[in-house]
Amino acid sequence: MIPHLSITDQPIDVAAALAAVQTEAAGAVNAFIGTVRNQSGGRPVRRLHYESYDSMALTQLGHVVSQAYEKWPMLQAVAVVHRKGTLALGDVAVVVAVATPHRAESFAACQYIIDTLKLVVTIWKREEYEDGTEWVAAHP
Amino acid sequence: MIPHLSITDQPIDVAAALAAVQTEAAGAVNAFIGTVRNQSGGRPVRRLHYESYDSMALTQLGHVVSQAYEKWPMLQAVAVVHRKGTLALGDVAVVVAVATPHRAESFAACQYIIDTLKLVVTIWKREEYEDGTEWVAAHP
Amino acid sequence: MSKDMSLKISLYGITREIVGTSVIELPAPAPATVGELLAEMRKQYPALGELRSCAVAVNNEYASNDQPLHTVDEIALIPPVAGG
Amino acid sequence: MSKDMSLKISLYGITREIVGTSVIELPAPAPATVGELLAEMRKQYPALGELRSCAVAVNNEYASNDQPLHTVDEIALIPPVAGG
Repeated sequence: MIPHLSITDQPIDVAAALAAVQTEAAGAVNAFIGTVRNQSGGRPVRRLHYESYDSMALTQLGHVVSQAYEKWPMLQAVAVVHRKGTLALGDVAVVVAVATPHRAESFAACQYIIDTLKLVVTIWKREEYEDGTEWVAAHP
Repeated sequence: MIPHLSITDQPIDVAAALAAVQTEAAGAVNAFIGTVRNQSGGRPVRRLHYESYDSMALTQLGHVVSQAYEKWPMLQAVAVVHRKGTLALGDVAVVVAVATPHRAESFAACQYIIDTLKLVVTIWKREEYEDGTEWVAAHP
Repeated sequence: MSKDMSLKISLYGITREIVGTSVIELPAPAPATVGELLAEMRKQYPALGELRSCAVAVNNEYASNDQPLHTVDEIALIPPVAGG
Repeated sequence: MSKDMSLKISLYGITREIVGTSVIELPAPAPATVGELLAEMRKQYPALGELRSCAVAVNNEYASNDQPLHTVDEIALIPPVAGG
Protein backbone atom coordinates (compact mmCIF):
# COMPACT_ATOMS: atom_id res chain seq x y z
CA MET A 1 0.00 0.00 0.00
CA ILE A 2 1.45 3.38 -1.01
CA PRO A 3 2.04 5.45 2.09
CA HIS A 4 0.14 8.70 2.42
CA LEU A 5 2.88 11.32 2.99
CA SER A 6 2.44 15.05 2.82
CA ILE A 7 3.66 18.42 4.03
CA THR A 8 0.99 21.07 4.07
CA ASP A 9 0.46 24.68 5.01
CA GLN A 10 -3.20 23.94 5.74
CA PRO A 11 -4.64 22.69 9.08
CA ILE A 12 -4.15 18.93 9.35
CA ASP A 13 -7.25 16.75 9.05
CA VAL A 14 -6.47 14.08 11.66
CA ALA A 15 -9.58 12.05 10.86
CA ALA A 16 -8.58 11.87 7.19
CA ALA A 17 -5.10 10.63 8.10
CA LEU A 18 -6.62 7.93 10.30
CA ALA A 19 -9.11 6.97 7.60
CA ALA A 20 -6.23 6.67 5.12
CA VAL A 21 -4.73 3.76 7.04
CA GLN A 22 -7.82 1.86 8.17
CA THR A 23 -8.47 -1.39 6.36
CA GLU A 24 -10.48 -4.49 7.19
CA ALA A 25 -7.25 -6.49 7.14
CA ALA A 26 -5.60 -4.46 9.90
CA GLY A 27 -7.20 -4.56 13.32
CA ALA A 28 -4.78 -2.15 14.99
CA VAL A 29 -4.15 1.50 14.27
CA ASN A 30 -1.70 3.55 16.27
CA ALA A 31 -1.51 7.29 15.80
CA PHE A 32 0.81 9.92 17.15
CA ILE A 33 -0.39 13.50 17.07
CA GLY A 34 2.04 16.28 17.89
CA THR A 35 0.48 19.60 18.83
CA VAL A 36 1.87 23.03 19.69
CA ARG A 37 2.54 23.29 23.41
CA ASN A 38 2.10 26.51 25.35
CA GLN A 39 5.63 26.26 26.71
CA SER A 40 9.06 25.02 25.75
CA GLY A 41 11.65 24.33 28.41
CA GLY A 42 9.58 26.35 30.89
CA ARG A 43 9.39 29.38 28.57
CA PRO A 44 5.90 30.46 27.43
CA VAL A 45 5.41 29.98 23.69
CA ARG A 46 3.05 32.26 21.76
CA ARG A 47 3.09 30.43 18.45
CA LEU A 48 5.56 28.77 16.15
CA HIS A 49 6.71 28.60 12.57
CA TYR A 50 7.79 25.53 10.63
CA GLU A 51 9.97 25.95 7.58
CA SER A 52 10.31 22.96 5.28
CA TYR A 53 12.64 21.94 2.48
CA ASP A 54 9.76 20.04 0.95
CA SER A 55 11.36 17.86 -1.71
CA MET A 56 14.06 16.61 0.64
CA ALA A 57 11.63 16.26 3.55
CA LEU A 58 9.40 14.00 1.45
CA THR A 59 12.40 12.03 0.16
CA GLN A 60 13.68 11.45 3.69
CA LEU A 61 10.19 10.65 4.97
CA GLY A 62 9.91 8.06 2.22
CA HIS A 63 13.16 6.49 3.44
CA VAL A 64 11.89 6.41 7.03
CA VAL A 65 8.66 4.73 6.01
CA SER A 66 10.52 2.20 3.81
CA GLN A 67 12.71 1.34 6.77
CA ALA A 68 9.59 0.82 8.89
CA TYR A 69 8.12 -1.55 6.27
CA GLU A 70 11.40 -3.51 6.33
CA LYS A 71 11.44 -3.71 10.12
CA TRP A 72 7.75 -4.62 10.44
CA PRO A 73 6.72 -6.59 7.33
CA MET A 74 3.21 -6.86 8.76
CA LEU A 75 2.70 -3.11 8.32
CA GLN A 76 -0.44 -2.59 6.26
CA ALA A 77 -0.57 1.17 5.84
CA VAL A 78 1.19 4.36 6.91
CA ALA A 79 0.17 8.00 6.80
CA VAL A 80 2.35 10.94 7.79
CA VAL A 81 1.23 14.55 7.49
CA HIS A 82 3.41 17.44 8.68
CA ARG A 83 2.27 21.03 8.87
CA LYS A 84 4.41 23.99 7.86
CA GLY A 85 3.96 27.74 8.18
CA THR A 86 2.64 29.54 11.24
CA LEU A 87 0.87 27.48 13.94
CA ALA A 88 -1.12 28.62 16.97
CA LEU A 89 -1.11 26.96 20.40
CA GLY A 90 -2.92 23.63 20.24
CA ASP A 91 -2.61 23.31 16.46
CA VAL A 92 -1.66 19.90 15.12
CA ALA A 93 1.93 19.96 13.83
CA VAL A 94 2.28 16.33 12.78
CA VAL A 95 0.26 13.14 12.53
CA VAL A 96 1.75 9.67 12.09
CA ALA A 97 -0.74 6.82 11.69
CA VAL A 98 0.06 3.16 11.04
CA ALA A 99 -2.11 0.08 10.66
CA THR A 100 -1.06 -3.48 11.46
CA PRO A 101 -2.93 -6.76 12.02
CA HIS A 102 -1.65 -6.91 15.61
CA ARG A 103 -1.38 -4.34 18.35
CA ALA A 104 2.21 -4.31 19.61
CA GLU A 105 3.66 -3.71 16.16
CA SER A 106 1.41 -0.69 15.59
CA PHE A 107 2.95 1.04 18.63
CA ALA A 108 6.52 0.10 17.69
CA ALA A 109 6.24 1.13 14.05
CA CYS A 110 4.51 4.43 14.82
CA GLN A 111 7.11 5.31 17.44
CA TYR A 112 9.95 4.40 15.08
CA ILE A 113 8.55 6.65 12.37
CA ILE A 114 8.04 9.73 14.56
CA ASP A 115 11.40 9.26 16.33
CA THR A 116 13.30 8.88 13.05
CA LEU A 117 11.35 11.63 11.31
CA LYS A 118 12.58 14.04 13.97
CA LEU A 119 16.20 13.10 13.21
CA VAL A 120 16.26 13.32 9.43
CA VAL A 121 13.30 15.17 7.96
CA THR A 122 14.26 18.67 6.80
CA ILE A 123 11.80 20.78 8.72
CA TRP A 124 12.88 23.57 11.04
CA LYS A 125 10.98 25.03 13.95
CA ARG A 126 11.14 28.62 15.11
CA GLU A 127 9.44 29.26 18.41
CA GLU A 128 8.01 32.68 19.17
CA TYR A 129 8.09 33.89 22.79
CA GLU A 130 6.98 37.09 24.49
CA ASP A 131 10.42 38.56 23.93
CA GLY A 132 11.77 37.09 20.73
CA THR A 133 12.14 33.97 18.63
CA GLU A 134 14.53 31.04 18.45
CA TRP A 135 15.35 28.29 15.95
CA VAL A 136 14.82 25.16 18.03
CA ALA A 137 17.88 22.90 18.52
CA ALA A 138 20.06 25.09 16.27
CA HIS A 139 22.76 25.76 18.85
CA PRO A 140 24.49 23.43 21.33
CA MET B 1 -8.18 15.92 34.64
CA ILE B 2 -11.09 13.47 34.84
CA PRO B 3 -10.61 10.69 32.32
CA HIS B 4 -13.22 10.31 29.62
CA LEU B 5 -14.32 6.65 29.92
CA SER B 6 -17.33 5.10 28.26
CA ILE B 7 -18.88 1.96 26.86
CA THR B 8 -21.35 2.57 24.11
CA ASP B 9 -23.59 0.70 21.70
CA GLN B 10 -23.25 3.57 19.21
CA PRO B 11 -20.48 3.99 16.58
CA ILE B 12 -17.38 5.47 18.22
CA ASP B 13 -16.51 9.06 17.34
CA VAL B 14 -12.71 8.81 17.16
CA ALA B 15 -12.26 12.53 16.55
CA ALA B 16 -14.24 13.33 19.69
CA ALA B 17 -12.07 10.99 21.77
CA LEU B 18 -8.94 12.67 20.42
CA ALA B 19 -10.38 16.12 21.04
CA ALA B 20 -11.19 15.10 24.62
CA VAL B 21 -7.49 14.72 25.45
CA GLN B 22 -5.93 17.59 23.52
CA THR B 23 -4.73 20.51 25.60
CA GLU B 24 -2.24 23.29 25.01
CA ALA B 25 -0.15 21.93 27.87
CA ALA B 26 0.35 18.51 26.27
CA GLY B 27 2.25 18.41 23.01
CA ALA B 28 1.95 14.67 22.47
CA VAL B 29 -1.15 12.58 21.89
CA ASN B 30 -0.97 8.86 21.27
CA ALA B 31 -4.05 6.96 20.21
CA PHE B 32 -4.74 3.29 19.72
CA ILE B 33 -7.73 2.37 17.59
CA GLY B 34 -8.86 -1.24 17.45
CA THR B 35 -11.06 -2.16 14.51
CA VAL B 36 -12.85 -5.32 13.44
CA ARG B 37 -10.57 -7.46 11.25
CA ASN B 38 -11.86 -9.56 8.38
CA GLN B 39 -10.13 -12.66 9.78
CA SER B 40 -9.16 -14.21 13.08
CA GLY B 41 -6.46 -16.87 13.20
CA GLY B 42 -6.83 -17.32 9.45
CA ARG B 43 -10.60 -17.84 9.68
CA PRO B 44 -12.78 -15.31 7.80
CA VAL B 45 -14.88 -13.20 10.19
CA ARG B 46 -18.26 -11.84 9.09
CA ARG B 47 -18.96 -9.60 12.04
CA LEU B 48 -18.70 -9.69 15.80
CA HIS B 49 -20.61 -9.06 18.98
CA TYR B 50 -19.30 -7.50 22.17
CA GLU B 51 -21.12 -8.14 25.42
CA SER B 52 -20.25 -5.95 28.38
CA TYR B 53 -20.80 -6.06 32.12
CA ASP B 54 -20.86 -2.29 32.08
CA SER B 55 -20.61 -1.32 35.74
CA MET B 56 -17.67 -3.63 36.37
CA ALA B 57 -16.03 -2.77 33.05
CA LEU B 58 -16.08 0.92 33.94
CA THR B 59 -14.83 0.20 37.48
CA GLN B 60 -11.92 -1.85 36.16
CA LEU B 61 -11.19 0.68 33.44
CA GLY B 62 -11.02 3.33 36.14
CA HIS B 63 -8.46 1.21 38.00
CA VAL B 64 -6.37 0.79 34.83
CA VAL B 65 -6.35 4.51 34.15
CA SER B 66 -5.49 5.30 37.79
CA GLN B 67 -2.55 2.92 37.54
CA ALA B 68 -1.42 4.70 34.38
CA TYR B 69 -1.57 8.08 36.15
CA GLU B 70 0.57 6.60 38.94
CA LYS B 71 3.13 5.17 36.52
CA TRP B 72 3.30 8.31 34.35
CA PRO B 73 2.65 11.35 36.57
CA MET B 74 3.09 13.58 33.52
CA LEU B 75 -0.12 12.18 31.99
CA GLN B 76 -2.40 15.11 31.20
CA ALA B 77 -5.52 13.41 29.87
CA VAL B 78 -6.93 9.99 29.02
CA ALA B 79 -9.93 8.90 26.99
CA VAL B 80 -11.13 5.32 26.54
CA VAL B 81 -14.24 4.42 24.59
CA HIS B 82 -15.27 0.80 24.00
CA ARG B 83 -18.05 -0.29 21.70
CA LYS B 84 -20.52 -3.04 22.54
CA GLY B 85 -23.23 -4.80 20.54
CA THR B 86 -22.92 -5.93 16.95
CA LEU B 87 -20.01 -4.60 14.85
CA ALA B 88 -19.34 -4.89 11.13
CA LEU B 89 -15.92 -5.40 9.52
CA GLY B 90 -13.84 -2.24 9.84
CA ASP B 91 -15.93 -0.80 12.67
CA VAL B 92 -14.02 0.79 15.53
CA ALA B 93 -14.19 -1.44 18.62
CA VAL B 94 -12.05 0.59 20.99
CA VAL B 95 -10.19 3.88 21.18
CA VAL B 96 -7.57 4.75 23.79
CA ALA B 97 -6.12 8.25 23.63
CA VAL B 98 -3.63 9.83 26.02
CA ALA B 99 -1.95 13.20 26.15
CA THR B 100 1.43 13.97 27.69
CA PRO B 101 3.91 16.84 27.44
CA HIS B 102 6.51 14.52 25.91
CA ARG B 103 6.35 11.88 23.24
CA ALA B 104 7.80 8.66 24.63
CA GLU B 105 5.44 8.64 27.60
CA SER B 106 2.39 8.99 25.37
CA PHE B 107 3.28 5.73 23.61
CA ALA B 108 4.08 3.89 26.84
CA ALA B 109 0.95 5.01 28.70
CA CYS B 110 -1.37 4.29 25.78
CA GLN B 111 0.09 0.82 25.31
CA TYR B 112 -0.17 0.10 29.03
CA ILE B 113 -3.83 1.06 29.06
CA ILE B 114 -4.87 -1.03 26.05
CA ASP B 115 -2.77 -4.02 27.16
CA THR B 116 -4.18 -3.95 30.69
CA LEU B 117 -7.73 -3.22 29.54
CA LYS B 118 -7.63 -6.47 27.59
CA LEU B 119 -6.71 -8.40 30.72
CA VAL B 120 -9.24 -7.08 33.20
CA VAL B 121 -12.13 -5.21 31.58
CA THR B 122 -15.31 -7.29 31.57
CA ILE B 123 -16.15 -7.30 27.89
CA TRP B 124 -16.62 -10.48 25.91
CA LYS B 125 -16.24 -10.98 22.17
CA ARG B 126 -18.17 -13.44 20.06
CA GLU B 127 -16.90 -13.78 16.51
CA GLU B 128 -19.27 -14.78 13.76
CA TYR B 129 -17.89 -16.91 10.89
CA GLU B 130 -19.43 -18.40 7.78
CA ASP B 131 -20.23 -21.56 9.73
CA GLY B 132 -20.90 -20.55 13.30
CA THR B 133 -19.81 -18.36 16.19
CA GLU B 134 -17.26 -18.56 18.98
CA TRP B 135 -16.60 -16.76 22.25
CA VAL B 136 -13.02 -15.55 21.80
CA ALA B 137 -10.44 -16.88 24.28
CA ALA B 138 -13.08 -18.78 26.26
CA HIS B 139 -11.45 -22.20 25.98
CA PRO B 140 -7.81 -23.29 26.32
CA MET C 1 -21.02 -16.25 58.04
CA SER C 2 -24.55 -17.55 57.93
CA LYS C 3 -25.57 -19.81 55.12
CA ASP C 4 -29.23 -18.90 55.68
CA MET C 5 -29.35 -16.68 52.64
CA SER C 6 -29.85 -16.83 48.92
CA LEU C 7 -27.50 -15.40 46.28
CA LYS C 8 -28.10 -13.96 42.83
CA ILE C 9 -25.36 -14.60 40.31
CA SER C 10 -25.14 -12.62 37.07
CA LEU C 11 -23.89 -14.44 34.00
CA TYR C 12 -22.23 -13.03 30.90
CA GLY C 13 -20.89 -14.30 27.61
CA ILE C 14 -20.20 -18.00 27.48
CA THR C 15 -21.22 -18.57 31.11
CA ARG C 16 -24.65 -17.17 30.29
CA GLU C 17 -24.88 -19.59 27.39
CA ILE C 18 -23.71 -22.54 29.51
CA VAL C 19 -26.16 -21.82 32.33
CA GLY C 20 -28.92 -20.78 29.93
CA THR C 21 -29.95 -17.61 31.73
CA SER C 22 -28.45 -14.22 32.58
CA VAL C 23 -29.19 -14.43 36.32
CA ILE C 24 -29.31 -17.52 38.47
CA GLU C 25 -30.56 -17.56 42.05
CA LEU C 26 -29.01 -19.97 44.53
CA PRO C 27 -31.46 -20.54 47.40
CA ALA C 28 -30.43 -20.87 51.05
CA PRO C 29 -28.26 -22.48 52.19
CA ALA C 30 -26.09 -20.74 49.57
CA PRO C 31 -22.30 -20.94 49.26
CA ALA C 32 -20.61 -18.81 51.91
CA THR C 33 -17.48 -17.92 49.96
CA VAL C 34 -16.31 -17.33 46.42
CA GLY C 35 -14.52 -20.69 46.43
CA GLU C 36 -17.63 -22.52 47.53
CA LEU C 37 -19.70 -20.73 44.91
CA LEU C 38 -17.31 -21.75 42.14
CA ALA C 39 -17.32 -25.35 43.34
CA GLU C 40 -21.11 -25.42 43.45
CA MET C 41 -21.49 -23.85 40.00
CA ARG C 42 -18.96 -26.26 38.47
CA LYS C 43 -20.83 -29.18 40.03
CA GLN C 44 -24.15 -28.01 38.55
CA TYR C 45 -22.61 -26.93 35.19
CA PRO C 46 -19.56 -29.07 34.38
CA ALA C 47 -18.96 -27.09 31.14
CA LEU C 48 -17.81 -24.18 33.32
CA GLY C 49 -14.80 -26.30 34.27
CA GLU C 50 -13.75 -26.47 30.63
CA LEU C 51 -13.23 -22.72 30.34
CA ARG C 52 -9.74 -21.25 30.26
CA SER C 53 -10.65 -19.46 33.48
CA CYS C 54 -13.70 -18.46 35.48
CA ALA C 55 -13.38 -15.72 38.07
CA VAL C 56 -15.96 -14.33 40.44
CA ALA C 57 -16.66 -10.63 40.81
CA VAL C 58 -18.18 -9.17 43.96
CA ASN C 59 -19.45 -5.60 43.71
CA ASN C 60 -17.55 -4.97 40.47
CA GLU C 61 -14.20 -6.19 41.81
CA TYR C 62 -12.37 -9.45 41.18
CA ALA C 63 -12.68 -11.58 44.34
CA SER C 64 -10.35 -14.16 45.87
CA ASN C 65 -11.56 -17.66 46.76
CA ASP C 66 -11.80 -16.97 50.49
CA GLN C 67 -13.92 -13.84 50.14
CA PRO C 68 -17.29 -14.23 51.97
CA LEU C 69 -20.53 -13.65 50.08
CA HIS C 70 -23.64 -11.79 51.26
CA THR C 71 -27.19 -11.59 49.90
CA VAL C 72 -26.77 -7.89 49.14
CA ASP C 73 -23.61 -8.42 47.09
CA GLU C 74 -23.62 -7.96 43.33
CA ILE C 75 -22.06 -11.25 42.26
CA ALA C 76 -21.05 -12.31 38.76
CA LEU C 77 -19.17 -15.12 37.06
CA ILE C 78 -16.39 -13.74 34.85
CA PRO C 79 -15.32 -16.01 32.00
CA PRO C 80 -12.15 -15.06 30.03
CA VAL C 81 -12.54 -11.43 28.92
CA ALA C 82 -11.79 -10.40 25.35
CA GLY C 83 -12.27 -6.66 25.02
CA GLY C 84 -10.23 -4.35 22.85
CA MET D 1 36.55 16.97 -10.93
CA SER D 2 36.82 20.34 -12.60
CA LYS D 3 36.53 23.47 -10.49
CA ASP D 4 35.52 25.51 -13.54
CA MET D 5 31.92 25.67 -12.46
CA SER D 6 29.61 27.61 -10.23
CA LEU D 7 27.33 26.14 -7.53
CA LYS D 8 23.97 27.25 -6.17
CA ILE D 9 23.40 26.52 -2.49
CA SER D 10 19.90 26.64 -0.98
CA LEU D 11 19.59 27.86 2.57
CA TYR D 12 16.89 27.14 5.13
CA GLY D 13 16.04 28.09 8.68
CA ILE D 14 18.88 29.56 10.67
CA THR D 15 21.40 29.17 7.82
CA ARG D 16 19.17 31.36 5.66
CA GLU D 17 19.16 33.95 8.42
CA ILE D 18 22.96 33.76 8.89
CA VAL D 19 23.71 34.11 5.18
CA GLY D 20 20.88 36.59 4.64
CA THR D 21 19.43 35.00 1.51
CA SER D 22 17.68 31.77 0.58
CA VAL D 23 20.04 30.93 -2.32
CA ILE D 24 23.72 31.75 -2.60
CA GLU D 25 25.75 31.27 -5.76
CA LEU D 26 29.41 30.37 -5.49
CA PRO D 27 31.20 31.37 -8.73
CA ALA D 28 33.91 29.30 -10.39
CA PRO D 29 36.25 28.04 -9.17
CA ALA D 30 33.71 26.57 -6.75
CA PRO D 31 34.36 23.95 -4.04
CA ALA D 32 34.74 20.51 -5.59
CA THR D 33 33.45 18.45 -2.66
CA VAL D 34 30.99 18.69 0.21
CA GLY D 35 33.88 19.06 2.65
CA GLU D 36 35.38 21.94 0.67
CA LEU D 37 31.97 23.60 0.42
CA LEU D 38 31.46 23.44 4.18
CA ALA D 39 34.94 24.85 4.80
CA GLU D 40 34.33 27.69 2.35
CA MET D 41 30.90 28.54 3.81
CA ARG D 42 32.24 28.50 7.36
CA LYS D 43 35.08 30.80 6.32
CA GLN D 44 32.66 33.28 4.75
CA TYR D 45 30.02 32.92 7.52
CA PRO D 46 31.70 32.06 10.83
CA ALA D 47 28.30 31.89 12.59
CA LEU D 48 27.66 28.63 10.71
CA GLY D 49 30.43 27.08 12.82
CA GLU D 50 28.48 27.85 16.00
CA LEU D 51 25.55 25.61 15.01
CA ARG D 52 25.05 22.25 16.69
CA SER D 53 25.55 20.72 13.25
CA CYS D 54 25.47 21.70 9.61
CA ALA D 55 25.09 18.97 7.00
CA VAL D 56 25.04 19.26 3.23
CA ALA D 57 22.34 17.72 1.08
CA VAL D 58 22.92 16.82 -2.57
CA ASN D 59 19.83 16.03 -4.62
CA ASN D 60 17.67 15.56 -1.50
CA GLU D 61 20.07 13.13 0.19
CA TYR D 62 22.48 13.71 3.05
CA ALA D 63 26.02 13.79 1.59
CA SER D 64 29.37 12.76 3.06
CA ASN D 65 32.35 15.13 3.08
CA ASP D 66 34.12 13.46 0.17
CA GLN D 67 31.14 13.58 -2.18
CA PRO D 68 31.94 15.58 -5.36
CA LEU D 69 29.69 18.49 -6.36
CA HIS D 70 28.44 19.40 -9.84
CA THR D 71 26.78 22.49 -11.27
CA VAL D 72 23.58 20.55 -11.94
CA ASP D 73 23.29 19.26 -8.37
CA GLU D 74 20.58 20.53 -6.04
CA ILE D 75 22.71 21.50 -3.05
CA ALA D 76 21.49 22.72 0.35
CA LEU D 77 22.90 23.43 3.77
CA ILE D 78 20.99 21.52 6.44
CA PRO D 79 21.12 23.03 9.94
CA PRO D 80 19.78 20.94 12.86
CA VAL D 81 16.27 19.78 11.94
CA ALA D 82 13.37 20.11 14.39
CA GLY D 83 10.25 18.66 12.84
CA GLY D 84 7.54 16.80 14.70
